[in-house]
Amino acid sequence: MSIEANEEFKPKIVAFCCNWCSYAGADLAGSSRLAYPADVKIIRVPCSCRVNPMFILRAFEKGADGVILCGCHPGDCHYSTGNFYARRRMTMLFSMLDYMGVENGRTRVEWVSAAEGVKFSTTMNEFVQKIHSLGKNVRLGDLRCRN
Amino acid sequence: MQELIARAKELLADGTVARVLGWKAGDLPYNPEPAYFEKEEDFKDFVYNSFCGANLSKFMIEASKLEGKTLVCLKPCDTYSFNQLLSEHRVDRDKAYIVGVGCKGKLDIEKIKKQGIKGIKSISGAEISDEADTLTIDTIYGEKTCAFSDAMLERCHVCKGKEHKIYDEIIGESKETKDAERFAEVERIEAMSPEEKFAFFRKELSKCIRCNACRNVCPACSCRKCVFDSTKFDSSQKANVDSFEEKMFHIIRAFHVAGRCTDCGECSRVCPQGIPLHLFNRKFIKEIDELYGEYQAGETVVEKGPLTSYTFDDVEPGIVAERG
Amino acid sequence: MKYSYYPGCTLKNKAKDLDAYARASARALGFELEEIENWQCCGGVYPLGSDEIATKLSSVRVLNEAKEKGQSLITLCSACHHVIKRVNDDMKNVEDIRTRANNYMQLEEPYAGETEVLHFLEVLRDVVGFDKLREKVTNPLTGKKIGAYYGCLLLRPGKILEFDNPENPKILEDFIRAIGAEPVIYPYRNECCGGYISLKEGEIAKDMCGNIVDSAEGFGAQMLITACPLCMYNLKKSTDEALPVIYFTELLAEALGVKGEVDNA
Amino acid sequence: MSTLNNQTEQVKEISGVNPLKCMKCGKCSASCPSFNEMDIKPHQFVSYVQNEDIEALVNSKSLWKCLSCFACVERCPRDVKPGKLIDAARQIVIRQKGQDYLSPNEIPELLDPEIPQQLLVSAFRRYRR
Amino acid sequence: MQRIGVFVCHCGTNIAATVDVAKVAEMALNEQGVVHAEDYQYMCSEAGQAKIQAAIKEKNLTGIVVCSCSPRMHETTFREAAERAGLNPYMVEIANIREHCSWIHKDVEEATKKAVILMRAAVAKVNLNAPLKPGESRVTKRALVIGGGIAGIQTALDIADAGYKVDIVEKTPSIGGRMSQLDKTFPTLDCSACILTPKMVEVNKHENVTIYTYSEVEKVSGFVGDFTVDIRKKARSVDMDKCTGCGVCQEKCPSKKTLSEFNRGLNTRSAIYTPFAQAIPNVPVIDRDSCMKFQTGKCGVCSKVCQAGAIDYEQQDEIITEKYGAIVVATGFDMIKLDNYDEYAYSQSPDVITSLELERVMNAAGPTKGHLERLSDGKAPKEMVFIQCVGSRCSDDRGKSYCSKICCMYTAKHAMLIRDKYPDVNVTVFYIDVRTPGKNFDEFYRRAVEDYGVNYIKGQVGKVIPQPDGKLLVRGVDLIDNKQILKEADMVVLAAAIEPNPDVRKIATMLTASIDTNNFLTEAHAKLRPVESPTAGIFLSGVCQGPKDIPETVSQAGAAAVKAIGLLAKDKLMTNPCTAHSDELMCNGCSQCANVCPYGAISYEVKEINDHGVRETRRVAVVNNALCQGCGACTVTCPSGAMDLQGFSNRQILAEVDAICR
Repeated sequence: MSIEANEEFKPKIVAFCCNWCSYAGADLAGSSRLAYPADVKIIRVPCSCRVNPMFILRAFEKGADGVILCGCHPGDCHYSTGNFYARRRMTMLFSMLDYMGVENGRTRVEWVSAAEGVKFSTTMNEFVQKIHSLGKNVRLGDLRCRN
Repeated sequence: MQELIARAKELLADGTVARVLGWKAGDLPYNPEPAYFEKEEDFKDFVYNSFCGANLSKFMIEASKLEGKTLVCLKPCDTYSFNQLLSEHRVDRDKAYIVGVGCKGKLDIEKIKKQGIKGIKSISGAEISDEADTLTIDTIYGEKTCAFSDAMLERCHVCKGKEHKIYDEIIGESKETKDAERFAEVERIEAMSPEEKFAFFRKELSKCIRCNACRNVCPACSCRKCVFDSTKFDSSQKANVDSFEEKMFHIIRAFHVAGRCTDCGECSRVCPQGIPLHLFNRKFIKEIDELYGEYQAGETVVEKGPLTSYTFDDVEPGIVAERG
Repeated sequence: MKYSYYPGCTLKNKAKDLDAYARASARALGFELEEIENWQCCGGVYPLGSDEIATKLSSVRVLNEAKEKGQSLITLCSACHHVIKRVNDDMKNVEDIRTRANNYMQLEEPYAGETEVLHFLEVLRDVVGFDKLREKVTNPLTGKKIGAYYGCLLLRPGKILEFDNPENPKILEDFIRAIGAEPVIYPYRNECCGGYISLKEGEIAKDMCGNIVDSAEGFGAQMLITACPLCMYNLKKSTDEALPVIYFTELLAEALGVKGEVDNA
Repeated sequence: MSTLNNQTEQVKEISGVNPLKCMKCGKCSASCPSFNEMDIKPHQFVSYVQNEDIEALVNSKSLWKCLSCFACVERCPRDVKPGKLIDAARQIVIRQKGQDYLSPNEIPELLDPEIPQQLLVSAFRRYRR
Repeated sequence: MQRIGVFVCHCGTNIAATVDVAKVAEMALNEQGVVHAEDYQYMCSEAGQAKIQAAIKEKNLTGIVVCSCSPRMHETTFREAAERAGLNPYMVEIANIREHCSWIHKDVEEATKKAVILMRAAVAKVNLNAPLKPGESRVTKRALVIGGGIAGIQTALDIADAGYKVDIVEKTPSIGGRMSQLDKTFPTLDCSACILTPKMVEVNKHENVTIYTYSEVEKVSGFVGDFTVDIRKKARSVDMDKCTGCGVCQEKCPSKKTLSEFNRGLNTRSAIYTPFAQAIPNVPVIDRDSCMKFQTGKCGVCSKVCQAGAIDYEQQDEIITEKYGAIVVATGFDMIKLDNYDEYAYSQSPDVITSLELERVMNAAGPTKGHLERLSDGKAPKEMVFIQCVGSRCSDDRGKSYCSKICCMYTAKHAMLIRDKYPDVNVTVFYIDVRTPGKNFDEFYRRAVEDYGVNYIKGQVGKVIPQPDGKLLVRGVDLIDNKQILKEADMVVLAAAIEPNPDVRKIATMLTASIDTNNFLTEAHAKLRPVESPTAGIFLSGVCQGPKDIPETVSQAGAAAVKAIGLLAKDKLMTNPCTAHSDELMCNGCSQCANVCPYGAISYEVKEINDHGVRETRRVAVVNNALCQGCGACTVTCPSGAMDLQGFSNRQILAEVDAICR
């Protein structure tokens, strides 16, 4: 049961947060001083539906080890329906990545409301831990047509 | 074929249509290519046989902008593409005179060549009129035979049916050639370990030369300007500066046609490197069927597709990780 | 339904009754108690120190045996229940304890709190159901006014024991109703009897039990029931036979008409 | 064998309690059935740890009067768990050799025929290494 | 090529203690386009803003990055500052190095590294920013107030007096709220009804106010200045126009067993009822769940006795749809449930009551007609014990983490009133702290102790022990005397924590207004914008925002009204210019974007396009900027990337991704 510490692996993690709920949730985590690793960097988008799969793939291409998308809870979207579309799009993208043999823990969608500072922080802690357990992103960076 | 030619000439003559979109014979016995026929004499090269796999519906995007109607020959599976384009306002129904042409399965010359048949001079049994189960191939090395179904395109083995989904008239008979499960190949890959999956796709995709044949032939991939050619995403082709599109082209292409792809199989048919590109699209089709309900793009003209609609109770993206 | 069963030391000796009546009742109610082989003493008290590992291992062993058999683990003695349930919670939720205990145990598959620990009363409430129990009662104890004495160990800490509302429990009262008697609710039923302090400070425990007994009698109880041999010992020292203290299983066996089986055995 | 400061850390570590969470409401002392027997009261335990006066705690009578009944733990509105602090202090005492509060020699005179094993086992665990 | 200035804020020590701000500024100079970088104590201060403006002018800056607190806090501040210096406000980007960095990290090196990266991402984005110009939208000159308690009444009155139309939506059959349930009010001890009733009457007869009682907000759409709200007017079963309020129906109603909500369940009411005598409107409702006519079909007594013929069993719920420019939330509070505090024997003894129940007991219109008596046996108490902080200031999940703020004062009030009216009753208060900040508040509390002899004991109560003789044994502690106290009492009063009305979560969701972990609505700025929600056009009045007493509630209600009036007074609002835009040269005209647009902002035009010299007639998407709210759903649906979002363009987001992953 001995677990060896992953030596100085500092994952790069991109978190897309919708402006209305999740970004505010992250702010609440901040003002409540709920720590999560500095590896997580947040990009503010108006809505989870603004996130194009291209953004996620681009992040991986540029060396990200994990990408997480946070939005309002289904039904609570500031724009009513944005997160419903995001949900289907991300399901499709994740399923394709999984199909191509990319570890499915590297991508995640979590709904975090403006009141859920605690959830934001725990989610980020969990996600970073997960990325730690997966280690450096090799496959996505390596998924090229030409070798 | 003669009935088709006769009817086409007749419609040209009475001014119903201004041109005919069909296939003309190529330089080899097995490579007919899409062509317009506007005058009586053009028809000497007109051909319709089991090598006419090309889906002509995409040509109707440009044809819709031309003066007058275009007679277009569509096989049953091509009509799905036409419907989908109609749903997306890309073609004009009023500019098309659709002749549903009969289809009994289309042939894949690569499959014939794989059986060691080379130096082909002519092939009989590929004419659409006969019921031949066997192809007789005259080669410079003598006569060879090959079972029709062994030479069939992959997509014909999972044929969607012999019905034309949209047409003005039908000429010729069609046959359902389905003899395999549509998703069997996808399931085989799904059952692999992540390492095997990764190795499989890496092997296949490493063959890609980015010739864009798949993109050019795909009826769903018909953007005026492809995102991979535009500056909007910093993703345009810049010679070897960025390997982004090389890595991700196929994922994004599959994503862009998800919910719109009719599974016509043209991408795999035209790939000069023989990459089974349809496996990407079919994976999405399978997911959509399983997660959001059975859906066949192009079955009818619809407003919203699966990725432009939703339900409150849709599964969460986490399902992908949960089912392992 | 078959359950793993952990009786604990006292039930093998001074509190044989508690055990025997429970087994007979279980049979009558149609579930089976399969005693864990070679169980060891739970230690009587839960080791509170967050660095204590060795003192928790005997509980882990029992829990793991039940897990391997794929059974829930039933306890009867309040102290054993308290210790085993809390150790199980540690194994489930405290990573440090889980890792270290598993390092000691060298199990084929690490134990991570998978076993469900149930007190006999919880089985009556949640599996059998008090309504069903009422139907099986052949000898209702009509007219008896009974005070339930819970003590500390079954109830607190409420978040871990998850046994009942720790400040206003009702499982024993519901039990008393199910066997046809009338429960007497009195505020001292979850106050401490003095516990292990009675060994060296008998007088303190006696005072505490005095309060409990007075309160119960004040509200009209004619008898107290308990699930804990130590509570019973302490309570008995403070009452003068006027208010008998007995194990709840004895009443259960009586109501189910199987008491004779045990007494004559 | 250990400095005062070290002992404070030890108590915090063994108990897993952060005494700074205490808001000094006294609900622990209001709940304690042994309150009157104790020289240092439950709420004071928290202050003593805060003030790093472990010496007084380990010498207090209260260590041996606490019943581990968890009433203070259950009711503490700040999740401080005074009962765990008391036990940690007790651990510090009994983990030092010869500091047991109960020796086997005194057992015979404490016995009575009705004593359940549980009582002896429990007392041994709480009072001895 | 942009000329970018980077401004790093210390936020006092909020940022500077964990992030090496000078280093962030220094690193900024290495970034593309950055020609100026500096750090300063408080960038949001006048002096800080002046620095930004000076740099814009001196260095001809075309873009600004402020590394500071969340953009939700000061983005507007900095945009306005930039605008005053002649820079387009949308050339400003914020790197959030406080909430997302300094406040959650401890290690200075690590936090500084992260701050640098966040700065880079913002710089990368600004490099691609383009000046944007907001559009305009109209303002509907009508306000909605949700909740008809004292907060809602005061807000509505103030807005109405300023000449704007206001609608109040109240869930219960009458306006009045919690204040109508109180007996006397501190610190002056006026009778609550005497000061509230005139206000209720005033708001009721105000020509600019419409009151919808027994109604709930069902759906909210739209945005600041132009909300559309569906209000469900629940079927009252009584015709409001015909009813004269004579009260005969209530007298004759045979079903009188329903617990009275108004009297906190201490007595019962009829199935057809007005909650209290001064109710406005003075029109009863039929509670269909307890009405025999509705439950069994047999009865109809009220209809028979009603001279006015106002009873209407067939009445249906009605949906009223109305447009509003501003919405004020005034949903108030309730006491927490005491299920988690059984050590105080609330559920075991009828003589253990909450303070709000005591208000009803003390009130002349209450269940005991104002006589102080035990609810178990009607006997007059001799010993009363008050327990403070029941469920307040708890860090566990049994109670609330906050101080409920009003309990210290009302307990002093109760103690004083009891000692005044019943001098033979001893009153003991167990408290942790006595908190009386407020004008004349501490004096009030001291009067209770000094003039009325109320016995204040510092220490909590551990358990309330009902005795066989019906008395309550209170076991508490006196921390000053270091003694455990056993006190026999006849009644125990619990100062239970207050919590926001449970409905507020649903309402906040409809309004997309932020709400905190305790279900209090979040203000836009804790100090500077305390009555505004971060969601534009939503204002907060009363306890829905945080615990407060009546004077504070009334002042906040007025403040919320002023903010709403400020909005309604405008004819037009600037709209968010971060809207979608379609590049018609690339558009396929495929309609997929319109399929996902929640606002119907995308339409199609068939028009002639000049595509690099080639003229062609095509179907292309056109975005209506007044309708587009900028969610971006269309941009991802568009396969060619013709549709992009201004202010959050594909290239801008990709630049941020690149900068973070660099």
